[in-house]
Amino acid sequence: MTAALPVLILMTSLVPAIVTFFLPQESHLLRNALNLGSAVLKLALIVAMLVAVAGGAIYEAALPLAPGLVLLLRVDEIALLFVSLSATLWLLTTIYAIAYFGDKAELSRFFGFFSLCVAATTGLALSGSLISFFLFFEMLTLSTWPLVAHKQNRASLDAARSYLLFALPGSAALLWAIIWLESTTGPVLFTDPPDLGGIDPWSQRAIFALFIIGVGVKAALVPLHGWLPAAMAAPAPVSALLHAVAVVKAGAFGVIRVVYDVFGAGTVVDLGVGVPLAALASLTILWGSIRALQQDEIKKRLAFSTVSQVSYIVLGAALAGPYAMIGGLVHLVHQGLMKITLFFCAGIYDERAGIKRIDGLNGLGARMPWTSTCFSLGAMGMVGLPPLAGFVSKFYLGLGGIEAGAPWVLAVLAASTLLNAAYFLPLLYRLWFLPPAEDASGDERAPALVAPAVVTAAGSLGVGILAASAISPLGWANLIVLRGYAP
Amino acid sequence: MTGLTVFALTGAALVGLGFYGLLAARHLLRRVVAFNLIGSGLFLFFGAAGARGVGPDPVPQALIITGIVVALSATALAVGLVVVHARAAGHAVLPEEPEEPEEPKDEGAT
Amino acid sequence: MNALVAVLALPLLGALAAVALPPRAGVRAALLATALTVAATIWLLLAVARRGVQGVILGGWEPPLGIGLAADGLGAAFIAMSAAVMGGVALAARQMMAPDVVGARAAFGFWPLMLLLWAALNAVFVSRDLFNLYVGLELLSLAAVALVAIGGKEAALAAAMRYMIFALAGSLLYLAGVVLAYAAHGTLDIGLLAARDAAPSDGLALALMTAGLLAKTAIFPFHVWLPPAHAGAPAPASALLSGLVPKASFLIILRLWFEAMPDRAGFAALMLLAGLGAGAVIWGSLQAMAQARLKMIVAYSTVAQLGYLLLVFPIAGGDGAAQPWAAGAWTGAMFQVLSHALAKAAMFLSAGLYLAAVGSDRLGDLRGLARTMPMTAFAFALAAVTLMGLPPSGGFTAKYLMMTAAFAAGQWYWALVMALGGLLAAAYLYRPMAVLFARESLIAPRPVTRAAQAVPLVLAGASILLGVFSAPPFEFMQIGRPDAAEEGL
Amino acid sequence: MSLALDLALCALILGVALATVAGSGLFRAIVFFIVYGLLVAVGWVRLGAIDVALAEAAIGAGLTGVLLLAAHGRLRRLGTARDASHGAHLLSALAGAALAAALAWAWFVLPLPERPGPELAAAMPRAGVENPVTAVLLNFRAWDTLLESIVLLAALIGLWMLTRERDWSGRLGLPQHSRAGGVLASFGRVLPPVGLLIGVWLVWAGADRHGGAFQGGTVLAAVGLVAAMAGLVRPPRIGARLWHVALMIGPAVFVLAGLAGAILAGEFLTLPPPIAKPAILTIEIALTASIAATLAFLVLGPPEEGRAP
Repeated sequence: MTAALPVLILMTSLVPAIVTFFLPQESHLLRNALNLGSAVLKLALIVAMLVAVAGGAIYEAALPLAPGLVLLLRVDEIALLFVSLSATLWLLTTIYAIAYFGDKAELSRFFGFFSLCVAATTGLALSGSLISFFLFFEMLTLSTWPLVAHKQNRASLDAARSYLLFALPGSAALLWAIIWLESTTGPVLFTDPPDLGGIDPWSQRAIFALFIIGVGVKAALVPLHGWLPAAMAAPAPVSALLHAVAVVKAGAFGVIRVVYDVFGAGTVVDLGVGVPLAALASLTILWGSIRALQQDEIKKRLAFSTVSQVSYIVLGAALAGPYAMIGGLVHLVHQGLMKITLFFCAGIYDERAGIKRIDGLNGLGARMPWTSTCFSLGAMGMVGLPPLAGFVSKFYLGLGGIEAGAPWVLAVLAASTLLNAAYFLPLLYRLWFLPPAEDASGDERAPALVAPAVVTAAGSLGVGILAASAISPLGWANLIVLRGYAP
Repeated sequence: MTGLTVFALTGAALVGLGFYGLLAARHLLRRVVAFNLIGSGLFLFFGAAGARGVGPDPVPQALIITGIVVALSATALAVGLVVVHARAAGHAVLPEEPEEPEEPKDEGAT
Repeated sequence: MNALVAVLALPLLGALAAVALPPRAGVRAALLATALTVAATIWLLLAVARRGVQGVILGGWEPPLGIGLAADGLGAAFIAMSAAVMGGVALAARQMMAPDVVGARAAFGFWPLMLLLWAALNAVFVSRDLFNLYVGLELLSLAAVALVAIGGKEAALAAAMRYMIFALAGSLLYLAGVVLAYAAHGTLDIGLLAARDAAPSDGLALALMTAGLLAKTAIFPFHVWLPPAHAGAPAPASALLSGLVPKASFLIILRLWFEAMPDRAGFAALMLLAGLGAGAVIWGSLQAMAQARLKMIVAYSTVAQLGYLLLVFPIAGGDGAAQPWAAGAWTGAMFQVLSHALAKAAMFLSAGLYLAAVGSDRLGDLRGLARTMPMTAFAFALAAVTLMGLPPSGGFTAKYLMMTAAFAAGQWYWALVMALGGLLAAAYLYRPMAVLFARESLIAPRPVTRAAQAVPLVLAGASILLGVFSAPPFEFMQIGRPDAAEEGL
Repeated sequence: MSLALDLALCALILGVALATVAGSGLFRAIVFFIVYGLLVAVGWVRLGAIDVALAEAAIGAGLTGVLLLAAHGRLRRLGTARDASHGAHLLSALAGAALAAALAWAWFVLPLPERPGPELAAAMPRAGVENPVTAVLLNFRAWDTLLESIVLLAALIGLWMLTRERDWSGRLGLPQHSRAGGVLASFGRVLPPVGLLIGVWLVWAGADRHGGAFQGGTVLAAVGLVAAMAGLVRPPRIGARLWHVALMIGPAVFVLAGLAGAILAGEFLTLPPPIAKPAILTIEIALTASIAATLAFLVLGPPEEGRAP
């Protein structure tokens, strides 16, 4: 069972993906049942595993490909954190997507690639070796492309091209880094950082930089972030997937793996590459916020907000200290919950009221109270108002900055909070305090669309309020750091 | 200088001459002729090499006969191609640059 | 009687039957021969896997008098590759090469030529005799040229003519080397040659043979004949020509440099070969980007993909053969051969289906076909994944093994070429993908059956599975390798 | 004396070859090429290789020459070719000279290797034939010869693929306009019986003295061609099945005999000594028939109904 469970978890999204491709467009019921059923099954399996891993169990499954090429699935605490996040959000996004698309065209293709994306994310979360991570990372790249291009209009195709234009060179950089590293050290497993003694420090720095470029594209680090705002051309469930469940998260997760499991936090500090990375992350945080401020479209503003927020995770990893690490890890979850709430809501505004731009939000709070409440919770969380989720992350990141001897982090956090407030609060003001437009319409009689948003909004409230409990993401992050991620 | 050397060097010269013809000639039939010159020069060289030492070696002779038949087969197909190509194109010369198949008037090629 | 003889005799007999029988019966005989040869190939694979190298001493006459054949892991893997591609092509050709589609002439010629091509490939893959390889190569070249000419149009004839000239020149250069080898060593057997003392003329012999084979393999800068020829042939023929034919002459280069005369290979020569390969990767990719027709893109991609193969020489050849990374690099190149064959056949067959559906393979005419022919688009996409070298495809395994070995050998620049080649492949394959995926469809396509669409999908899927299950083929190809390393890098 | 003779012969060969490559006029080049082939055949006699001499004269000079002449006739009305630039000529000349020099150099450094002489001597008694060249061709290296006969067939199928679709059902070659009572006709009446005899004898004698299936087949093909030109027989259509059987019977018998050897004697293409001679003869007869038909069809070319000769 210890070998089978991770494989089984992977299969719960891989098998439905393949089956879905061959389902005729008309068989809605079968397709929906398949996707929802496997999402629930997956979540159940993960919960079972969570309990076991909390008790100290280790799950491992290996498939040797060629010499040096081993597909290794290994479940550790950090893998579980990511995989449980993505599985939970996958279930919610599936419900949302089924309601969102109704009976539009090409749904078998959509849900096929959607499941494939989640399979890839699961795989890279559970990867126990560098090359497995790369394998699933690339699978994610490829299966995302048809989703971004799903509408098949010019804007979507351009967005999809721009995505590959960033992602593929990123992959090349990542592969280059892996091969450069492994040609000296042999296959790198995440159980303990490899011995880098055979590589001179400057080469090590170059490899680190290549790694960061490789995963940084997906994490949308400035200046590799250009594809993410462009990808807003995709339908709302895809945005949720990109921003919260899979893609940028995979990038951020990759940064954590590179810092803590490939190089080791100590080496990162010794090489002096942590501070530049933290600086880059800070730049991304500020730049993303400033750009978000300039957007008039809701989804564009949210996209730049993601650019900014994901770099909190990178910042946490780069500072390479226990508190910062906790902050980064916990933000992986918090940002996911909050951002998916916002995208769900943006999709509902678009779908039910035809509103894409910020000035259309005026007075919508009264007309669409559930959606607007969820949106407000998500936004306030992003700003970092206690006791919402974002506050917890920022608090730990701040502590981490001080601990790592980088008090300037506090300034970055403060500036970012101000900017966050500046680009989110006007939206809330419009929602609740401005009179609606004359010809305003729209309702929220779509429970399957609204319910996922309510759940995630409640979640982002809950993880903040209950942060002190052991089963909260913060508790789990603490456990991870205690179990061996403390440098 | 022995007789064998004379034949071997003749063979070498024929190969060179044929190679020159194959590269320099524009008329396709001339190229086919040049190809045959190279072949027979090569065989002459081979035959001379095989006749060294004690008595002639039958193995090169057999190989050469095989080679001659193979060369004839290639020549027959090549000649047929020259004829149909020339008939279609109006001249027995290949263009300098390969053209795009099926839609030769197109601009997309190289 | 053994499996090796069967994979040689069955396609030959099938071809002869296809010539002798009336048209309908001829096609049936050809299909039967195809099925039997595929079965014999599986038999051979099992035999090699269980009992090691399968050899035949033809007529019972030992070399140097007679000719020896041997199916080592490498040869058997190549035979399996041709069986996979031939099987798929035969299924596709039942419709694509039917008399009411291509006319009585092409419908008659395709089957015997396909089977003769198959026999020639298998003969080359197992022959241990340099002159026998020459005869096999000639059979291969003539059948291949004829398959190009089957297209019938003026441009196809010009392409066939150009192909013929390169093939002729290549044959003669190769033959010149063979003559020198026999004149100096009195044997043509690869194993016996390796055991003889080096002669001063060996360098020249090796150079001549290699030059001739490079021309036949369409290695840059001898590649000019390939794109028009492969694009001008009917799609099933293109699949064979691009996927399989260049691999035969490449295999001979490999046998010469790694088995017959490994100690005569100077490092400079090895680097020159790899330099040509690098040139092919870059130039072929750039040319592919500039093409407006799907088949031309796919054909130029062959030029580029063949270039990777030559990068193996400085990494694993010469003195490198004894190094721990040699097995990885060498096997990586073989993975490239196999996965390229499957992917390229899938791509050409897909192109053929599009051609059948809309009557054109101009990119502009293919808009929106992913919607009407999703299986074909998916097959093309999977094949593209392999050619780009993205995981988990066979192309990725190939690149990973070769790049790791290149780094280990201190020749990181070849790894750079491979990485760059992958990106360029993504660039030239993106255009057709995006066009297929576009929404608006300009031409109402004729219907294409699902069965016909399944063939390229299966081939492309196989090229992916080759990467997912790469351990067994890796082990298999080490069977009978002169200095097989137990552990790769 | 003999060296002087060789030198003179080789000088002549080179001179004619030069005229073939560099001379003006395609027709003249082809005629020179035929002369060249005959001179090379004489050279083979000087080298003591009678079988090769026969093959070179019959195939290298004869059939190749006829092929080239026929092609020249069909191309006559087309425009003449532009010539290559001087730079291209110079480069080509350099490449040719380099290749010739390399081979010449190789001649002087070639070691005299141990050759399969002892093995050959030991094997000849079991070979079934007296002529060692025939033994190599049809027994020791029978696989080469089998493939070679298939190469011929592949060339023919390839040539037929060059037919225009509308001509596919027509008779092979250009339409015939034989003139009854002409010289060719009477020549054509006398020659076939003689040629037939020569061809059969060449096959028969090949076993022990000189000749063989390829030389004999060539003569038979020539007989058929002359008969066709004289209007005695009409070339068949591509669809004529019986001729297809003639094309494949040689290789088919060869493969089947090889398989029989594999089953009976253990290895593919084994000819057990007691039946080696009859087996070789059977194969040779079938091969000769196929070779004769294939060569004749190769010279006739694909059907061309719609065009006057």
